[in-house]
Amino acid sequence: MKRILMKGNEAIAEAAVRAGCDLYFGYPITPQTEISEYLSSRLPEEGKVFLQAESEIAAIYMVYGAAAVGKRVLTSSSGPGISLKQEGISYLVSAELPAVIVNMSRGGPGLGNIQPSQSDYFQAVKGGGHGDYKTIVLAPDGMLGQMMEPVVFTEPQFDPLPPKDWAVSGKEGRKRRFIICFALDPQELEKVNQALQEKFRAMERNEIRYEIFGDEHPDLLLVGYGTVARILKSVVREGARKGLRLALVRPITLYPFPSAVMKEKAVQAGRVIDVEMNHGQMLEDVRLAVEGRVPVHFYGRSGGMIPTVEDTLQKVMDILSREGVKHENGI
Amino acid sequence: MKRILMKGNEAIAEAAVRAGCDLYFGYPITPQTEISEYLSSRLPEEGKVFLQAESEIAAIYMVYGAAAVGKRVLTSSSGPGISLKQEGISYLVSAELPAVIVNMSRGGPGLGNIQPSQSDYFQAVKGGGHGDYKTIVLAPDGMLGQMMEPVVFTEPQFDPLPPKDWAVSGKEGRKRRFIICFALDPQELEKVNQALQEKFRAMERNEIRYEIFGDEHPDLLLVGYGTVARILKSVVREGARKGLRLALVRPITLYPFPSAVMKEKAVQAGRVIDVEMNHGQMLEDVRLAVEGRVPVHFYGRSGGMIPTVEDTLQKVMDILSREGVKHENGI
Amino acid sequence: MHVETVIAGFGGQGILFLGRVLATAGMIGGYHVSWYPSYGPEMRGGTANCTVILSDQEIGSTISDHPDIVVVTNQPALLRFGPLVKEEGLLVINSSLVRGTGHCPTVEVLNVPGNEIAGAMVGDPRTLNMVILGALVAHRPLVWEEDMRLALEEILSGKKRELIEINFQALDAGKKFIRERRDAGVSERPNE
Amino acid sequence: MHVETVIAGFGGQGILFLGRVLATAGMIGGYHVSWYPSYGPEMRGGTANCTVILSDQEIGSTISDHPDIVVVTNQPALLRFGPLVKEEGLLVINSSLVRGTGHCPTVEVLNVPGNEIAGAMVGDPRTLNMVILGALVAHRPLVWEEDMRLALEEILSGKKRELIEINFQALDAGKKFIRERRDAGVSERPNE
Amino acid sequence: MNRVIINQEYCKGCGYCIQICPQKVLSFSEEFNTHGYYPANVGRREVCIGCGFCAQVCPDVAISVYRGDEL
Amino acid sequence: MNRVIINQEYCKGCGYCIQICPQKVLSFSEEFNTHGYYPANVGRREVCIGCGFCAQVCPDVAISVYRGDEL
Amino acid sequence: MKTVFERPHSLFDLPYPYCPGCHHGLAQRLIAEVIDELSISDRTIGVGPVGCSVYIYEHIDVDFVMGAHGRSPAIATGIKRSRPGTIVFSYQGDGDIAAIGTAEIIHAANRGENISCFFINNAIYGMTGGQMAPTSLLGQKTQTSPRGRKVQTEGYPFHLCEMLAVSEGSAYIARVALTNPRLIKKAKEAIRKAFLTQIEEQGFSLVEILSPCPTNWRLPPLEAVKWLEEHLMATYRIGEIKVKEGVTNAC
Amino acid sequence: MKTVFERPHSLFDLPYPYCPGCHHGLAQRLIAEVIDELSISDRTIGVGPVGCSVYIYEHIDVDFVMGAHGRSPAIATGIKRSRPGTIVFSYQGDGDIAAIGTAEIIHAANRGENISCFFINNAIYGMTGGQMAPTSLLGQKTQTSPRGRKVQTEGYPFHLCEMLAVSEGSAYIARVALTNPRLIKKAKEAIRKAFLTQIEEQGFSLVEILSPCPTNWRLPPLEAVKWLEEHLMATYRIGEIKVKEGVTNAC
Ligand SMILES: Cc1ncc(C[n+]2csc(CCOP(=O)(O)OP(=O)(O)O)c2C)c(N)n1
Ligand SMILES: Cc1ncc(C[n+]2csc(CCOP(=O)(O)OP(=O)(O)O)c2C)c(N)n1
Ligand code: SF4
Ligand code: SF4
Ligand code: SF4
Ligand code: SF4
Ligand code: SF4
Ligand code: SF4
Ligand SMILES: [Mg+2]
Ligand SMILES: [Mg+2]
Repeated sequence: MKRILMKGNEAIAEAAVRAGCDLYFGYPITPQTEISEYLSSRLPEEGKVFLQAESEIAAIYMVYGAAAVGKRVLTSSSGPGISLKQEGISYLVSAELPAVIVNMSRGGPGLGNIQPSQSDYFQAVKGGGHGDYKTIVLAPDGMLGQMMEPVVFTEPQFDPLPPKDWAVSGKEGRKRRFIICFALDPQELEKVNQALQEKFRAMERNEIRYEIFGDEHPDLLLVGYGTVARILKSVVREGARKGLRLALVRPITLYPFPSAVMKEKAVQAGRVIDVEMNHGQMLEDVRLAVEGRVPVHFYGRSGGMIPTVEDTLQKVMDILSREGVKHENGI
Repeated sequence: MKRILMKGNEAIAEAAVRAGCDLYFGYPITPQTEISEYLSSRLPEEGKVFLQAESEIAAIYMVYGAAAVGKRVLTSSSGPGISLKQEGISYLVSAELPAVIVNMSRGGPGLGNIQPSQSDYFQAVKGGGHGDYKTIVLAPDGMLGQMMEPVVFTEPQFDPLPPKDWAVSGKEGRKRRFIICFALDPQELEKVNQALQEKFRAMERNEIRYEIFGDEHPDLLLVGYGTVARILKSVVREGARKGLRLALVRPITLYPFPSAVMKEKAVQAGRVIDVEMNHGQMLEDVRLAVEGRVPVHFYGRSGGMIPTVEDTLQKVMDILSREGVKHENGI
Repeated sequence: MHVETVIAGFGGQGILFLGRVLATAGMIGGYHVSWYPSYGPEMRGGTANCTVILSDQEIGSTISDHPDIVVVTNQPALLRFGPLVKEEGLLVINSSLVRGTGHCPTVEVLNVPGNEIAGAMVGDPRTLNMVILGALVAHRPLVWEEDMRLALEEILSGKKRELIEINFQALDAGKKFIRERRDAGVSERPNE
Repeated sequence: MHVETVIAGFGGQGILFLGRVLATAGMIGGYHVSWYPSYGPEMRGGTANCTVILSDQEIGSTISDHPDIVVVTNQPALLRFGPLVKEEGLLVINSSLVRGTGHCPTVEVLNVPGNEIAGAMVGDPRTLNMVILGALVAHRPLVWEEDMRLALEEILSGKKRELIEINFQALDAGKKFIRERRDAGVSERPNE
Repeated sequence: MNRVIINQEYCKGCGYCIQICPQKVLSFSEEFNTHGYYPANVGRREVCIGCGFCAQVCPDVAISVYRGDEL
Repeated sequence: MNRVIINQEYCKGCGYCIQICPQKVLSFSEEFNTHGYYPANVGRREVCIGCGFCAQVCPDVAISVYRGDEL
Repeated sequence: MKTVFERPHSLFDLPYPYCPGCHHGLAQRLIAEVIDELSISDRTIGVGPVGCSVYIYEHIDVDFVMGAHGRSPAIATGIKRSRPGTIVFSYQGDGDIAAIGTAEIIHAANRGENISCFFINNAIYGMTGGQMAPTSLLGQKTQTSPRGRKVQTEGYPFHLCEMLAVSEGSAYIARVALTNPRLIKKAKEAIRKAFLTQIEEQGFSLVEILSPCPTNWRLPPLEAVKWLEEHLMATYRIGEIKVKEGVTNAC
Repeated sequence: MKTVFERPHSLFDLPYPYCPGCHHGLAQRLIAEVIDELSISDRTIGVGPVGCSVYIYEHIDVDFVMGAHGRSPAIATGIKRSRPGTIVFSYQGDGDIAAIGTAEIIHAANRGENISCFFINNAIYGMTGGQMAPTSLLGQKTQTSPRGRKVQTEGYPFHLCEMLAVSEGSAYIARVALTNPRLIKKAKEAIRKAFLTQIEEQGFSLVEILSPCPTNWRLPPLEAVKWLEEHLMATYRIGEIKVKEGVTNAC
């Protein structure tokens, strides 16, 4: 299949088109604007809808409207823009409307900067909006957004979807339907919430994804996602060259989090280092997974700084030597 | 000192006035509108400023402006409105501007309802906005907002504050100042972030508050805050009457979280039940504190449902008998 | 002492005010007290209700699953809250507007024709709430009479001062009703 | 093979394009490749730069602390990126605009008077970037010449087709410069 | 005769219909309904001209009006 | 003589001043500055009338203009 | 026997939850009548706001989407762009549309979004218990303007219609009141025109409906209506504010 | 020797980070000049936006508060209400003020907030690389309207000034351009009037400054200015749009 050199933003946009995206609503913000730009010419080509909204809030509620009629709909933003969408995200979950939101995350807090970062983990995974809710959070491999890499598009295979017997469309030929996002009676709302919790439990059963890489009998487990995972793979390889036994667990879904495998691997390795491009957010989920069974170390960079292979490897060796683990070449 | 029967919302508003609140900006939302209403007549009486903003977003940025000139400024909201403020909260932290935000929390997600709830814990404690940041989160005792109880106002005692040598005011007689919320260079932004982390560490050293209540040698540790803590006190008392040895740790600050005391008490008791008016949010911090040393049970209600003393006590007894703990009267 | 009271009726009947007077009187009398309204969207119609707890201990939960006393001033309130009264609790009914006593077998029932008393004896139908409160406290002395008066003075300070007197009269009218009935030998019994 | 190249210069010099052609050629040649721009706010002026990695292994980090090759097309770029080149790495300098070689003792330096070649030989000063690339690849065969041509055809498809030819010419001019110099016996040496 | 029907359970006693009726057909009931409102009542139905004004202004859509001699 | 001073490092060669000058005093430099721009140059300074138009339109505030015979 | 007035077909036979004298119910009845008369109930989608009108979805028999406070025009845009064949309307209060939702309504109008908006202006926040709205009158006492709205601190009553009329995207803008049968008839015509503007794809339409909130104005219903006629209608002139060329005159 | 032109005192002697030919720098210079001439630099507080103008705080020598995209009018309100004695101005791009910040600017104007806003309309999102703005012209090709802005999908060029003029709270509204010395002089007068309106506590003032974005219009500076004069000025008429009674005429 043909490899094309493409920016991550464009690859995401093209993938959305191929996956049947019907509408896109968004508001410009670096470093994800190419998603809009690409779709502004690509979607109309396919007879689909591109609309630049007046704000991120308008965009998320346009998404809400399109989702309510059962369309496949996408929005994207970054940092401040994603914060502005938090109310809307809470509403989407409450109304049980499906939608895809891309956060090409950047340095925060505040206006911060436009360099890559992972400091929106809590917001995405714990739920930055109000109420008890969760959304499936995917963390794709790599330095997305502005970077180009060869990309291969496979034809997407869809399982047939269940009929959207909840979508509104005008009641023609059926009883009318409505989409709501509230239940004024506490007993009612608790039931709604319990049903949501059921759904989240089902996600936790069915949607966990991760990748394991490296030594089968590691002395240290590395944990990282996205861009960091790429670097950690180099660290594992580089480490192996130096005789270090390292393995990586890369969560692909941040929620639901691959806690079980994380714990298993961590216990096997005896120690963990979690590396993030923030000051320690996934760290909490790693610690929750590991339940105090082994020490969890942390190395974080932020503000757009990216951990280097060199520095990370140094941290790794420090930990191993501090904890008295000998590697093949002896330290 | 005179006891006055007052709604929680009004008591908060009056307390703010007595603590020197200079300005209030807010947007109506149940169940906290009485804060606005009270201050709309009370603040002008004191020569201070009340302004109803056109939205929660406008309100939080009016707060930002007032804080930038060094004023004591307050806003309040609930559920959806607090979600809309997330961008602004991230900006306030980034610009290191002090402000007080009241979330009289209600049932979510979505429009939810207007009954009391604790389902915004993650949002408040982990940071619902973008970027690595924390804010001090206080969880006052009790069924706030709509409820009336006798209130006593003490004269607030202030330590003298350091000069606000960062506030803008017009540069008269000094070099000009500015408040910024960004650092385009990654190295710069990382430094900014590290300085913020230092501040958070200082909060963790200095600001932790909690209350311990109940048996000195408990067989089960109860954990709960706010409204739930009130109920748990009744459970502890009621339990004692039945010969159960129960204790409560009530976090007063949710961030910084009283992890150390929680762990100590939990290990002493051998088991924990965390009770919340949500589906398990503080639960993560309790589990992080306890580090897998003892089992952590959970009982949660949501959507405005409030755990009753009766039901909670039943859960408590179930746990004790399941785990084979005998109480004085024997079970 | 620990008494949980739920008061329920139409929005316009002064239900929340009744609760507030009771709670304030309790506070003045030295009790721990709490007052908790059911608050919904502000639309009128439907029932209003609140829970008042008077206790000599710190109050935990401020809602009540099984109140010691339920006061109902209209029919829908009886249907909804009547069944919740504790066994051997007290059910106060505004018998002007409520027919029957619901299905509450082991409960003491106090029927007070509130609207009639307020209209005929006090001369202002809006004082129904104080008539009922007067009757309740005359029947079951939860708070001191004097403290209710102090409570009214505290709550109705400022521009509303002029309303104090008529509220006093209504409290008295309620009390009088109970006294007279007692003198006449009518005793309340669990609903047969 | 694993070569990390940083290319830096003015915003308008076609720096990002240079990197893209190199990366695309590498991809066509079967390498793992990545292209990573420094992206700031869109204001012009100041320097632009990108990192291209060609590797026969999966690429981990796509930024480079110590690149094997640094290409600089203006003075500020030399000051900022020159010092980062790996020991014994290669520093390619657009000598039309850059004076000196910075402080990079153990580095091989390739001076290419890009603007002059682009202006005089190609006849279009905007082709500076391809001149430099042609020279670089002639000196250090990172990718096949043929693959660079394919890359240009792929990138400049559609409306920009007409630009392909002149870019070919510029690549050739760069190559020719190196060949001629080599034939003339000039060899690059570490900066003394 | 014309016919005006007021749903006593929908009516909230706002009085709009009573005020608008050109014939003074309507008046407040003495009895309140289950929601506690004193609903409007078709008192002097014989003078009703079937103009429908009462129904038009009723915010609670509590009134139906029919014109005709059959009844 | 009037004096026009152009800060060559501030100038970005937009050409506004060159176009507006009623006297055609200004022209582009042949040399670029450290930012890579070809800045404006005060070529025919002797014909400058000191109107200040060039400075007024310069978006980069790169020009100062002084009028006087002393120089 | 001839029916002079009966509940419209598209209005469920349910009691309204509104306060005595509130015009929310009346406005909703008119919308239902127009939906009936234009026979569009099968392809209409309503978008509900937050405010007392939140209950509209329980009363009008069409598909409904309930969203967030102020964002109905964005939601309606999402729906209409997804299914251009549907008739999409929003129903919003003054707090909803003229405060928190200002940007959404203005940009929907400016895009010429082919939707219809019904805006219930009762000069107050009804649902939350009577706070000042952008449309509150000068001097009006509310829960958050206890001394009356003052220009110096709270600014001026907000004229949304006049502002939207500036935008080229708006096709039909009218302000109506429902205080007597004659005005009710006019209001219904305006609602009808708004829907027709949409059906004929002329662009954005909006009808502002002046409405009493007896509860929060603290006036008995009949007095509230009088206050509306005397004060609200003096600040907010009723009538057609903009009828873009091409908008049908047929009623 | 007489100084015909020198950098104003309140403008730091620093190179601007803007693209060649961009008028952001020119607009900021005029603001600095007016601040100098009115001798208000000691009591002025600027509020910066997000957009290319984010750098303004590095260039004008007054106290500055940098906030979030679109929210400057709210921030300015917070400042002004806290310290009514200060002179508060915001400086905002068209994306900032006319898209995401629509509600904030409209309500600041409607409150008659005593602040001055300077609105750089370059009909595009400059900083993020050339996406369509609400003020982009019909037919204008941008990164997100690659086939040119179309009424059917993207609606009409947005006339913020005309909309704000509807509100009773706005006291002084003008639109200017900076393409020649005569217009620059007029623009400076408008900026001066805006500040004076504030100093004399007449209410809200705003000056829209039409500005080229050569980079994202993809035109060399001189052609960009021509395009501005021919097209932008045709859609957006320059001149004083509203001068409320009481606003000073002194310049
Ligand atoms: C984001 C958000 N902010 C505030 C609220 C609270 N709220 C509910 S309805 C309402 C306004 C009601 O006023 P209006 O729109 O005028 O409608 P009315 O009730 O008067 O018909 C408000 C502020 C909310 N639900 N969501
Ligand atoms: C909440 C939020 N959304 C989006 C952005 C990204 N952003 C930065 S500047 C800008 C707009 C720039 O356009 P404009 O306001 O017209 O200013 P210009 O650069 O053209 O002067 C945008 C969308 C942001 N920083 N914050
Ligand atoms: S139909 Fe006309 S006359 Fe008859 S009751 Fe109604 S308003 Fe009166
Ligand atoms: S108008 Fe309707 S609600 Fe009002 S009194 Fe008449 S019937 Fe009742
Ligand atoms: S001052 Fe006038 S004449 Fe002199 S160079 Fe400038 S524009 Fe030309
Ligand atoms: S106007 Fe200014 S920036 Fe432009 S060419 Fe002249 S001096 Fe240079
Ligand atoms: S509060 Fe006002 S708007 Fe809401 S239902 Fe009652 S009268 Fe109508
Ligand atoms: S991108 Fe446009 S607005 Fe921004 S500095 Fe460059 S020319 Fe000016
Ligand atoms: Mg309203
Ligand atoms: Mg712009």
